[in-house]
Amino acid sequence: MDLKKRILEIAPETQFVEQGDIKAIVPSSSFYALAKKLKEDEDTSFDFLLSLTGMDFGDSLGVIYHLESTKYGHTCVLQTSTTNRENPELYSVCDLWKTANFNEREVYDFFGIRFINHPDMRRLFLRDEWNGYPFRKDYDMESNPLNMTNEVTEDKTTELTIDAEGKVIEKENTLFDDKEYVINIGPQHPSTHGVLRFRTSLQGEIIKKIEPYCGYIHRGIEKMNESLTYPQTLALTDRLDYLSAHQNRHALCMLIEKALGVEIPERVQYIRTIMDELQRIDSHILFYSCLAMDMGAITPFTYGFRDREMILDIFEQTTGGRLIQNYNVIGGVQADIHPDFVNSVKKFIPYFRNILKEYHDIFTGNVIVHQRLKGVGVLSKEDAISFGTTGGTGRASGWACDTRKRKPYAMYDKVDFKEIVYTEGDSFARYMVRMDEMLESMKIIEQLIDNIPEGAYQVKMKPIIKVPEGSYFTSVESSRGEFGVFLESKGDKYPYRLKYRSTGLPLVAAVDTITKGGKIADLIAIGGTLDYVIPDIDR
Amino acid sequence: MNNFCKYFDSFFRGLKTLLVGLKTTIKVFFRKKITEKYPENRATLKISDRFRGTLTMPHDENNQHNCVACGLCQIACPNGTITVHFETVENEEGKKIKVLTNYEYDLGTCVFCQLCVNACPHNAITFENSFEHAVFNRQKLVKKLNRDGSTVVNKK
Amino acid sequence: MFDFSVVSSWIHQFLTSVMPEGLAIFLECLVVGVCILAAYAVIAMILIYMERKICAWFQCRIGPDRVGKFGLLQLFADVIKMLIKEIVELKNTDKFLHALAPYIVILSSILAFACLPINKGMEILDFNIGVVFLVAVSSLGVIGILLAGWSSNSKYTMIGAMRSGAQIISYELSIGMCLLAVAIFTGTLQFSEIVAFQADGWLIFKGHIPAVIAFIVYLIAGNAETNRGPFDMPEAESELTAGYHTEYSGMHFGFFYLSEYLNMFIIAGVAATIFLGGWMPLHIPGLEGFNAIMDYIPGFVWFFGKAFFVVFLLMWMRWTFVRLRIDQLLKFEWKILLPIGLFNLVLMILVVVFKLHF
Amino acid sequence: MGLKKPKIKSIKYEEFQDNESLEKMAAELNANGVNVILGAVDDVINWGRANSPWSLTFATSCCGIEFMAIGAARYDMARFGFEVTRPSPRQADLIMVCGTITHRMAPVLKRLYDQMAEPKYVVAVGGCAVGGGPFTKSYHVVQGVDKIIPVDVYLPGCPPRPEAFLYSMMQLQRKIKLQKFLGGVNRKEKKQK
Amino acid sequence: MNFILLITAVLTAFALVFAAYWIAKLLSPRSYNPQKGEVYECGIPTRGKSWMQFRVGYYLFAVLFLIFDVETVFLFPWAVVVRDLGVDAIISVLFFFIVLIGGLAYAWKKGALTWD
Repeated sequence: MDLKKRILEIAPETQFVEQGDIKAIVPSSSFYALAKKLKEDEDTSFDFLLSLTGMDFGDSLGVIYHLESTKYGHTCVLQTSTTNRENPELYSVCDLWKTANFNEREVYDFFGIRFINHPDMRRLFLRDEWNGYPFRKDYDMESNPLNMTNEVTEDKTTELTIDAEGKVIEKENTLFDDKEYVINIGPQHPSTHGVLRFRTSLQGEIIKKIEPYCGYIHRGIEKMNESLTYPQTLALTDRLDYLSAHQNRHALCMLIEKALGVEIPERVQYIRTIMDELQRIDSHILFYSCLAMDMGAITPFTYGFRDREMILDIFEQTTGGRLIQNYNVIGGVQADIHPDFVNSVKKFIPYFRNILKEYHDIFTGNVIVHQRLKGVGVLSKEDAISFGTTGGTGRASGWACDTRKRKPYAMYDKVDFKEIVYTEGDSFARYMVRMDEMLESMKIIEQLIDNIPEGAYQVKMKPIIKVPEGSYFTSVESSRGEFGVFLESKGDKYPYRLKYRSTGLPLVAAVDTITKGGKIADLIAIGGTLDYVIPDIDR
Repeated sequence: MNNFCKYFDSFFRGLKTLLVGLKTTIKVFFRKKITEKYPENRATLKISDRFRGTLTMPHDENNQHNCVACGLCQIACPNGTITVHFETVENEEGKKIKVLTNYEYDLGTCVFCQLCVNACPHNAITFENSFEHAVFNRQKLVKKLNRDGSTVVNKK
Repeated sequence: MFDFSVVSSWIHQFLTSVMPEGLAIFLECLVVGVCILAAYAVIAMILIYMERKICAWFQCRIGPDRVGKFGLLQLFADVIKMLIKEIVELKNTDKFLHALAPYIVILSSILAFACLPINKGMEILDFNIGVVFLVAVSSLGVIGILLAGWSSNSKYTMIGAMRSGAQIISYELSIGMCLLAVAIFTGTLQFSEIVAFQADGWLIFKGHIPAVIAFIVYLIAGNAETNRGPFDMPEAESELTAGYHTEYSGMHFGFFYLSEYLNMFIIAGVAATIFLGGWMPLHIPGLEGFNAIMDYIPGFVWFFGKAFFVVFLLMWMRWTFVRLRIDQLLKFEWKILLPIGLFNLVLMILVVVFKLHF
Repeated sequence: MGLKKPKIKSIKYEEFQDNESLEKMAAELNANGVNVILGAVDDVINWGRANSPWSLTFATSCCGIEFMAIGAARYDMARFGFEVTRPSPRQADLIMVCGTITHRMAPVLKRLYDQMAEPKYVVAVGGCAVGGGPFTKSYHVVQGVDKIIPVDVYLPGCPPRPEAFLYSMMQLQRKIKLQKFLGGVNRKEKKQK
Repeated sequence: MNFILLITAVLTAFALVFAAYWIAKLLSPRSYNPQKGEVYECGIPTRGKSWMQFRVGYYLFAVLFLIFDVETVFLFPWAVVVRDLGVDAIISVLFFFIVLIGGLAYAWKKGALTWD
């Protein structure tokens, strides 16, 4: 099927740009109809909105959509924009893809684009009284000094709808009414894994509604990137999702290398793959530990950390960092692997295989754990795709969404491993996906570790790196889902816009759906099994 | 009746898993502990050579370093941790050269990304692995890396 | 076996001989009060130290070892710190009830503590309805917890208090069932007599199957009574931050902390008394030499030995299991423990009536 | 009167960083002289306080993971008696600010700090808390927590290693041991209307 | 004597809490700020009142407890003498027991023991 032709059939004014990835520029008036068609038509069926990026083009404000079909695997990039900078309005697609809800709020927050028919047009990351929209190019960085007054949380929200005459009107929606027993879980709470805040409406112990509030660790990384050179932007990727530091950096390096057309030596590919998998094991051990701690078992938590230290030792030996490694660089890796690296990895794997049984004995098999996790927090496959909850969460719901299989990179198409998919979609399945993935990761490492080819560990790059004009997108499978990087370059040494597809934002967006009707304790268990990392959500 | 059987079956099964858990913990109870005793082990503590604890400027026995105050590290740094203070003097041949006066390094904001070390053409700076830096006063974290009275190594 | 009542009656006689009786009794009461406090404090410290060390060993670490030799002084440091910590004054609370809650919690645990027969003749409160009294005072504690949670006027404490109310009263039943089984077996409700009954064999041996079941059920229910993991719902850290005592600071919080440990000791002490023979030494029929040696070990050593053994069991449970969910917790009590308790009661009656015990 | 040097097991006084600031603080405190008996009581109280700083479970980002690591088996902060982390600020003695504080989080942190019971301490952990770290150019990051709450110990690193955490705690212990509790730390503020 | 000791124990308990409270009051530092006395709720000002009606599933258990506890209290005096009375004792409380177990079974069947 010719996608271009299909798009032109539906929206004839569409233009195509072929700098970097092919992009279809759609006029805002016909955009919604096109999106709906593309999603619902049997032969296109773009049911997965991978990424939604706000853009300031200078003269106009716009949004870039990365769509993907889970059925056929094909992708397309759409762009739409409006030239009205005073009062920009676009049509919302959050009824087509649930994940768009939070993403559009993010775009509103950063660019001020208001989405018509979006039920909840509030800021997502910044405080309600924030002045201006920070990601616009003309934003004054000094316009918002530190505000130390306690935040007042509104219970009302606005929606833009179109009335019968085609005029845009504002409507008020209520989030929580006065009679509801609303309790804040977070930002400072031991089991929100950071500074996420859930406003939870309770009926006794039972959760009626949850409203997640993000932004307590919004650090403006994407905006900062616009004033950093490419090598400097790398430093910030590690701090996004610090438990997939390697993978995140791998994604950005891969993207820049792809854009520059640099050929990466095989040795580097091997090293990167092994490191990615080690990082994945590290992250999953931490997942196990934290889940155990959230559920009140501190002993498994220390077991997890005990074994995790061995991976950190391996990391530190080679990369010089424990949590944040700064290892991948554009064109290779920072330093060659340590002479002991292969040995220590080979020592670790059999040890860990053995100790994993102990994990299962104390935690997985336990009847209380089964009671707490089985059948709790079920996410259906349709919801998983619609929310875009990639990674372990998606795979637990029966969606085979592993980027390593779908769009192989580095060495993943040359190694043999199984994609772990469960169909239950409950907390226990989410937990088991991760436990089983550790075994697969070890299998991958075992296949590679003995065959690391000789060669250079770095390609010499120019002192000043300039990426050719165009837009690029790459994604890797990070520890908790598909981590994508979108780059819009104007040919400078600074990126024009660098956007990360957060792995955690869809998870948080799905929390309300998953927990509805559960109890407070379920929320904690669900939060633990969703395994989000807050700095990755807030960026 | 079936329900009854199920009730008892699940009860004993559950009991068994609990006992397995108890067995696991008691095994660990008698196992060797893995705790490292910092600070008692300060003398024997092994840290990887590549660990980045703080930026230093190595000086040789004549109190000389390699820094020519070119400022590349300052440019490479993503968040302004390094400030190179220099003065311009004329050398014997009458050429104006930069001489380092104060290599100011703010340990407090350093992110240990290694870009400065990569950027340095003369290997004048490097990371070392000391980590005991906690202080009571923020100003103490702003360090001068070149020693007093040090000079540049003359490269012939 | 050494009888402590000899000492106490000697003191009483000596004092009445030098002063009027009223004054003598007053002085004695003072001494008793000081003794209770001292024992209470020392046991709490031992327990907290023990908990920290044992928990560390279960978790592959070594626990406190830098404050004093082997970290023995750690607890003193904690107590000093807590004593001089500010007690925060809150707005919008029920001030009277807020201040009252720690009193009730401590009162409940001290009264229950005073019931324990530590040695022969060394029980402080020895009523002929001792068992019922113990049940009564130990359930006073829940009032303290409810008050603490309710008066703080915070949503977390409120939920914590609600949970603990439901939890403690539910598990109270199982404890009652176990104690009832013991009462049926021994035919008395007085602790000293229950211990005396076990002179020729501990209850857990004499009463075989029903006694063992009662012992295990009692341990589980007791653990739940003291709000300790896996039943630490009311203060579930990862759910309700600090649960019902979220708003308490300094020593007020310290009392909740203290009473939690003391309650654990009381549960262990009662278990030791009624199932493991209290201060009675271990006797094996037929081995006279062995029995004679056992008799040389003083009774309170036996008592504390047994009690701390039970404490270890409780800690072992605490540091192995995952916390239950509140509805599962109640389900566990009402659908598993209570039927077992009732069944066990019937079993015990049959054993007693048909003289099937040893 | 010479400086009473706070002692920490296994590390000599001279080997610690930043003794100058500590001595300066001690000199200010001792300006009025110390009563011998009060001094002895003070020592006991300070010993107690120094050996039992319970921290608030407060972590915003990366450093929090390393904070968890010192609680776990390998570094085991329980050895020092630090392992009791309280989730409620009422019961905590110290906040370890592990991670970036953003503009939205700043009032929350301030509120938590305000709600803590005296005496209370703050350790700024990691580059972000010390001075903004990698995010010095960001529009939404507080450039160092000392802008909003008083900080007692600064611990640089991104993130610091677990040993460095322990080191910073020992530094804090030194500071606590040197303070004058009676008549110093236990000041009684008057209620303001 | 027992009652004097009981009162001693009660007074001891009160003395302990009272003394500790006053030591804290006398020695502890004190500071005031507008936010200190407010409710802690993860660092965010609380919404509405905490003392408001909310549905509790615990209530049912309290009622059930009441029934069972009263019954067990009746059983205690009987328990002391069961050894002497022998088989007669069993028969005499059999009815009582059946009611007790029947009550539990009924509550179970009705779903009162399961949280919705």
